Amino acid sequence: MDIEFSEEDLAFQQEVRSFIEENLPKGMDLWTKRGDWFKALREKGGWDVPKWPPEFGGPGFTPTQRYIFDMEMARHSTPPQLPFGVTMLAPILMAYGSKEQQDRFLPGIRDGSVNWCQGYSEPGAGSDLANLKTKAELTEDGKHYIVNGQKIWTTLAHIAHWIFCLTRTSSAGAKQEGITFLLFPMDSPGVEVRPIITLGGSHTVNEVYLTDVKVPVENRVGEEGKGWTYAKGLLAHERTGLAGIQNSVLALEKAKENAASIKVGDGTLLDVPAFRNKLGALEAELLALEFTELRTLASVAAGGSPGPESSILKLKGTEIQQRIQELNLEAAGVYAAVWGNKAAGPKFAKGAMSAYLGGRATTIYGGASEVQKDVISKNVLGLG
Amino acid sequence: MDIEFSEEDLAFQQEVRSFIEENLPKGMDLWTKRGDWFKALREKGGWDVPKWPPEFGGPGFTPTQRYIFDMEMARHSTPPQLPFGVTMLAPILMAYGSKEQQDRFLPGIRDGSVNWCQGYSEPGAGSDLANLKTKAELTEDGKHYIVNGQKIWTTLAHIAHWIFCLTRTSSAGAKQEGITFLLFPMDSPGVEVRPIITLGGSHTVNEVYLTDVKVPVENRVGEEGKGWTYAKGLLAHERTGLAGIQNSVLALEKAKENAASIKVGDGTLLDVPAFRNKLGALEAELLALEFTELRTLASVAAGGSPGPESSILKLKGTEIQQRIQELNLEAAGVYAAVWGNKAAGPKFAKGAMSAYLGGRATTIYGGASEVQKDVISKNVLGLG
Amino acid sequence: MDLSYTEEQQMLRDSVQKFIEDNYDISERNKLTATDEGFSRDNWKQFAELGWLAMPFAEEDGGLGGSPVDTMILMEEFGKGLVVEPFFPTVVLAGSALSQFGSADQKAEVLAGIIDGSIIATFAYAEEGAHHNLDHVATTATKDGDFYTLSGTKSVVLNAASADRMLVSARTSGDVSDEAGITVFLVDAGADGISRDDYPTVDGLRASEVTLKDVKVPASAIVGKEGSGHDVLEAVSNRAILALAAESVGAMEKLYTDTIAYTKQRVQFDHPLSEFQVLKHRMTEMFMEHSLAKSLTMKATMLETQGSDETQRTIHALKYLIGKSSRFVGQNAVQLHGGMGMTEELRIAHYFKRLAIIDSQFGNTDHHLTRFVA
Amino acid sequence: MDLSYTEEQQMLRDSVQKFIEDNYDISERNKLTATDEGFSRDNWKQFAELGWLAMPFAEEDGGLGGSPVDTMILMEEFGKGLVVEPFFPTVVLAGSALSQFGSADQKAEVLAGIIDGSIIATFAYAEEGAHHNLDHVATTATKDGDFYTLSGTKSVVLNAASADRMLVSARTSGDVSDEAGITVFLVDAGADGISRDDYPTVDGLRASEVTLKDVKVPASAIVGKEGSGHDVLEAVSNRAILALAAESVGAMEKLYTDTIAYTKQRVQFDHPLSEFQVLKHRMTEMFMEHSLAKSLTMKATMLETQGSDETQRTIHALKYLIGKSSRFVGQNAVQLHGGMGMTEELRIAHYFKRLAIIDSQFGNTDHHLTRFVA
Repeated sequence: MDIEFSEEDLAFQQEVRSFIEENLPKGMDLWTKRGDWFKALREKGGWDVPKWPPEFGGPGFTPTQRYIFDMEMARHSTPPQLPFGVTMLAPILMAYGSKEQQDRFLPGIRDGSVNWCQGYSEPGAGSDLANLKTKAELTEDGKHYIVNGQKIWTTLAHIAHWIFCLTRTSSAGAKQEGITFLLFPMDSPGVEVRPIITLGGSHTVNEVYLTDVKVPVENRVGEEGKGWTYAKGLLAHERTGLAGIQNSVLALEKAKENAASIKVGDGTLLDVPAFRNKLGALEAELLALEFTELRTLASVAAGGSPGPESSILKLKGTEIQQRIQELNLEAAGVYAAVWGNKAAGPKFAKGAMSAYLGGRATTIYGGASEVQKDVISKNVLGLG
Repeated sequence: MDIEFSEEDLAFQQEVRSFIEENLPKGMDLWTKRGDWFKALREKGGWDVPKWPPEFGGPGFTPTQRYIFDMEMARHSTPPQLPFGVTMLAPILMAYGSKEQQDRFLPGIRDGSVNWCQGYSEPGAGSDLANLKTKAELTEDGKHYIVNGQKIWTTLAHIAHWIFCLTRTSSAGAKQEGITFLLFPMDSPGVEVRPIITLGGSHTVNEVYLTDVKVPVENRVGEEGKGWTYAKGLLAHERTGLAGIQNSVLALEKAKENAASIKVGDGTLLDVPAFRNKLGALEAELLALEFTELRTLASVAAGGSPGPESSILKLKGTEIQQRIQELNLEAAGVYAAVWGNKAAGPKFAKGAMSAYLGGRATTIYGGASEVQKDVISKNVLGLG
Repeated sequence: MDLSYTEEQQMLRDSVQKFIEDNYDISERNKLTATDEGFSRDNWKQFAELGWLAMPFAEEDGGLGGSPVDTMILMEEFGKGLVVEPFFPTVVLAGSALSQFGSADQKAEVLAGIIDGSIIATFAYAEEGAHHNLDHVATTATKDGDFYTLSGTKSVVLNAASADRMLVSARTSGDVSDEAGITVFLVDAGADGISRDDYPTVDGLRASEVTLKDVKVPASAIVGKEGSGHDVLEAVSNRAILALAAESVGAMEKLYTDTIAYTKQRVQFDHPLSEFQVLKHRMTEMFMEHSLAKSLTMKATMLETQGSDETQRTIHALKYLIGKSSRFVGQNAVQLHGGMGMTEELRIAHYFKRLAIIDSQFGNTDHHLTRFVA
Repeated sequence: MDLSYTEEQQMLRDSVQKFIEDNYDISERNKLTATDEGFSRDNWKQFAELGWLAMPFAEEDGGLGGSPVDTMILMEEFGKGLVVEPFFPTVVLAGSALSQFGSADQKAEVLAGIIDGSIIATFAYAEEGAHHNLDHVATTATKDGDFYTLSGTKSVVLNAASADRMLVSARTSGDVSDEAGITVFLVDAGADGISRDDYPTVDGLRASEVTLKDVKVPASAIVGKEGSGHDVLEAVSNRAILALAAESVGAMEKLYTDTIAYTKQRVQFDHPLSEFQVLKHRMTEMFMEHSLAKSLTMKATMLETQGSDETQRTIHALKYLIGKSSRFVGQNAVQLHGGMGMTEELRIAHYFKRLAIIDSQFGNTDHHLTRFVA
């Protein structure tokens, strides 16, 4: 048992750091030259798709390397990719898609030329996703599905070119059966996107109405009726991604800086015991959670399963994100109220409220915390 | 709306204070002259049984008077009575007992010459009390019940003279039906008491084995099969009593004194922000809970029901008791460990651990907190 | 001791409830918050006609001689209705200061205008670098004969764009966070040298950064005595906290009852959410938090009315407790509404945001807990 | 980075598990705690034979050259088994001090005796008025030629009645809570001038108040250097916390798994308790608390092994976190066992008490949280 990185791993860490140092655009260039960054990552040997296996152009990182890679990327606040294509759809296509589908869709996913959105949740199917009602019926000639129904909470549907969508092709059997995984363009006739304005007035999620949308059968991924199985694997992916532990480590450091910039009495907010102790309690848990992620990783690296500890990552990770957001909100003081395009008070204040409001979603989307606990108690603890 | 006591109430408060001043035995006399105290209370006009109605010799306090009375008694740490007879059985006898039963049992309850214990819980009937199995069968001549079964968690059964006991006389219908309320002496043939040693080695609760115990029918309270209805009313009584809010107010003051006696650095434990803020958070909640009790009381005084707020008193009251116990335990430091007859370190240290251990029972007995929440969500919030 | 409302108080409550039923639902409110001023002048006229703007003021000042209990009743109902009219800055902040510390002239002119609805007023107390310390006042007031010249910047001044008058805390002597040497001035909102940067607040209300540059006011503009502004700020802050607590209690009641209603009709896994034990218990805890918060609000309000020695401590405890329960109730209401709790369509999100802002005003939970245990 | 146990470490764990399976169940433990010494000398002999008492010490000192990771493995299993033998005071407290700071003579004599099982030792560090501050030392050591005279009272000295040797912190200079001026002495437990007041502790172990009255020891009894006792205390405290954390992790594992097992068979309201969603989620939270506590214990132990700069901070975080999770897991295990959790019959109550005591030793949650954020 040894917490130190091997010499190879340390060398790899150095390589990642040097790469970032040399290639990450600085200052405002980060916004205008994002393309250069992703190009450099790609040319480095598939670093633009760190989780993809080598046969699909990924770098073939070991689990430890991936941990180091993620950590360094988080530490240097490199620009993130939209996750829907690269992280969520691509693994499904690799595992269950046809060779044709892989050749057709993976390049656009990888180079970011095609934006995807995820058509899962429906008004009656939130936490209980398998309850979905959107119908896909095969035409008589067997060449198309005709899709009717409504999706909701569809993130970035208004800028997506394509959607991957769960549809019901049969209502016989258990509700997990008879679900089919379809892909279609968002500009197909019969697709209508209506914005949902969420807490704080932002437009990220949408309702998507589907009326007689015609989808060629070759756009079905895998077998008809097996969509639930494919999606479940993908949900697990999504949950790991949502834990965002390395980002929380950074965010906590930033929260400390924010608090240290707020004068209170002769010192700063960071010296106020009530605040400081909350921060400490949070940091102790985050240290523990960070190491729990390492244990999960080590378990996988040793050729095993991620272990029961992995199940707590999303649950605790999102809770910690929210608590960091609360601390920033508190540090913002009266300036928490300022909205619209205006900023007043300390620089971080305005972002603090947006983050706090938007952050409430992290314990709801991607499997609400209550559902996660149901799942852990059943699958990990064997409670009926 | 007015928080001040009326002049009459203030005069009554003064009367109670003067009475205590004049009659409460001081110092060690409190232990040897308890009898005098209760006698004086009785002679004052039924103050020994403050909750009893005037027709049974109680003082006929208004709700505000009873609040003032309870508060002053708590503030002066007057010796408590065992609750089983005076508080728990007596109201049942008054409401459902025959004139003969009232004449026979109430005097012994009142003067403390007869100790009672409560035969409710069974190994299979804890939180789910209605599930009880102890059987009472009528003899052929209809003159006696023959009781067989086992009770558990019977507080002070080993010093009780009599027991009031829930027994099953029929298993037809819902399990709440067919339960009969019986009284019998603990020295009846077939009654066997076995001690249960609880957390910290104390002997307060017992198992009571009942084998062919013969109980005359005239010892049945009310109708056969109606025992559950009678007991439920009594349980509500028990729950209110368990909140102990006035005692917590005192206990919190004592906890502050304890902490102030522990030197830390240049100050005391009371100056350590982590401790002090916990104490403050607790005190704020206790202030709110104390006033919630007053609201309940005001509601009753105004001729109404206790109101939905009353349901939270036991739940929050016991939680607060436990948190005060934790603070004392923390203040005891390393001396929390000292056990047996020895005492070391600050005076309060030894009592602190016993109280903490014993205190775990308060959220279990008399309706576990989880069951209380089930009840509130159903009865108060109307949740299915 | 009598914890029930008087007949007059019941009538007051009924009248607010009726007003809200008739005039406020969430779409109506959304329309109001989208207007320039962020509230309705017509509603404001009705407030005056119904006597609400006169409620807490002494009869000799033209008021109805009500007590903080009446303000509590109003604010609790305003909290339920998510009312956006500037009752809080005008009546609670400026009104409390003037009625308790104002000169006869100030009362005759400004308090009378507040009461009849013709004057909207506010209090400019916050400054950058103060973080909840009302005594941190960098704005200066320099004496020059019978006049004072005010300079400095005030933050998050509620409804400043609509206000006719503005109370301003400024420093006439002492160091930046001394208790002594603060003076409160009554300033014309349109006076020369005042400029504003207006913005909406996240809860749909309005506020401004207000800059004073050599604003000249006569000595008669002083509210109370020169240098004793601390007392004014403390008194106003206490009334403000009581009012915000009552508003929070109203908002929390709606949050937990709306959540109960929603979970009863929302079906997941073939059962209404209201049948899941974890959610039932969560809602029970929300109910309990609301009950306790309401109890302490009542207690503190009655202590203030009575002028008890315990008032100040209890108000610290109250603001702490309100912040804690609001956070619990608000966050869980959103959580139990799932995605729907995140939308601007339901009231839930609006109560949630309002409660978050209330915690940030007049000292947050940590600030008051620290003072409560001091 | 490699978080798996080596083959040797797996064998160590298996050997402790087997020992506990063969020798320890709750009734066996209850018999041991009822004896005079409160533990079994036979078991102790086996500990020596199995090499456990030699595990963490350097090979040149006669040990097995293990690391804190090995101690972690032993203590975690001891925690599961509720082991009562004085491994903690002898090997972890006295052993760490001697192996890190002891002279060659001290090692040759005492460490060797600890390793072969012939010497039981302990550390007398606590004093009244210290409240978790190890540097608060009122016990005096006055130099007189080549000798020192020790006087003072030490509290809650673990297994003092069974100990052959005792390490004692005493003040050779400075004020009562100065960091400098503390010296640690190795004292014969039966030396003239030592008197004891023995008692059981609430977790079934043994301790004493130990009074030293003019106890004369040679200069060679100093462990480390005169006046540098603070370093010894700090080093011992860190090892102590790591060991107690591992023991807690073991105890918590049993608490949550026992609770799962109990709720599966306990039927109330016609269902096993394990089917109630609130209890399922509670047990999930217990499991999570255990997982996190275990993670941080592993991390801190490896940092200590590696001698990292982060060690001290991580150990403060650890003791805080262990205290917090132990309380949650312990209290809920009792709560979910209902009345049965209150009885001495089941293991639950014993784990619960042990965890409560662990929080009180070497600084409680507040103490370490305060230091962690300092």
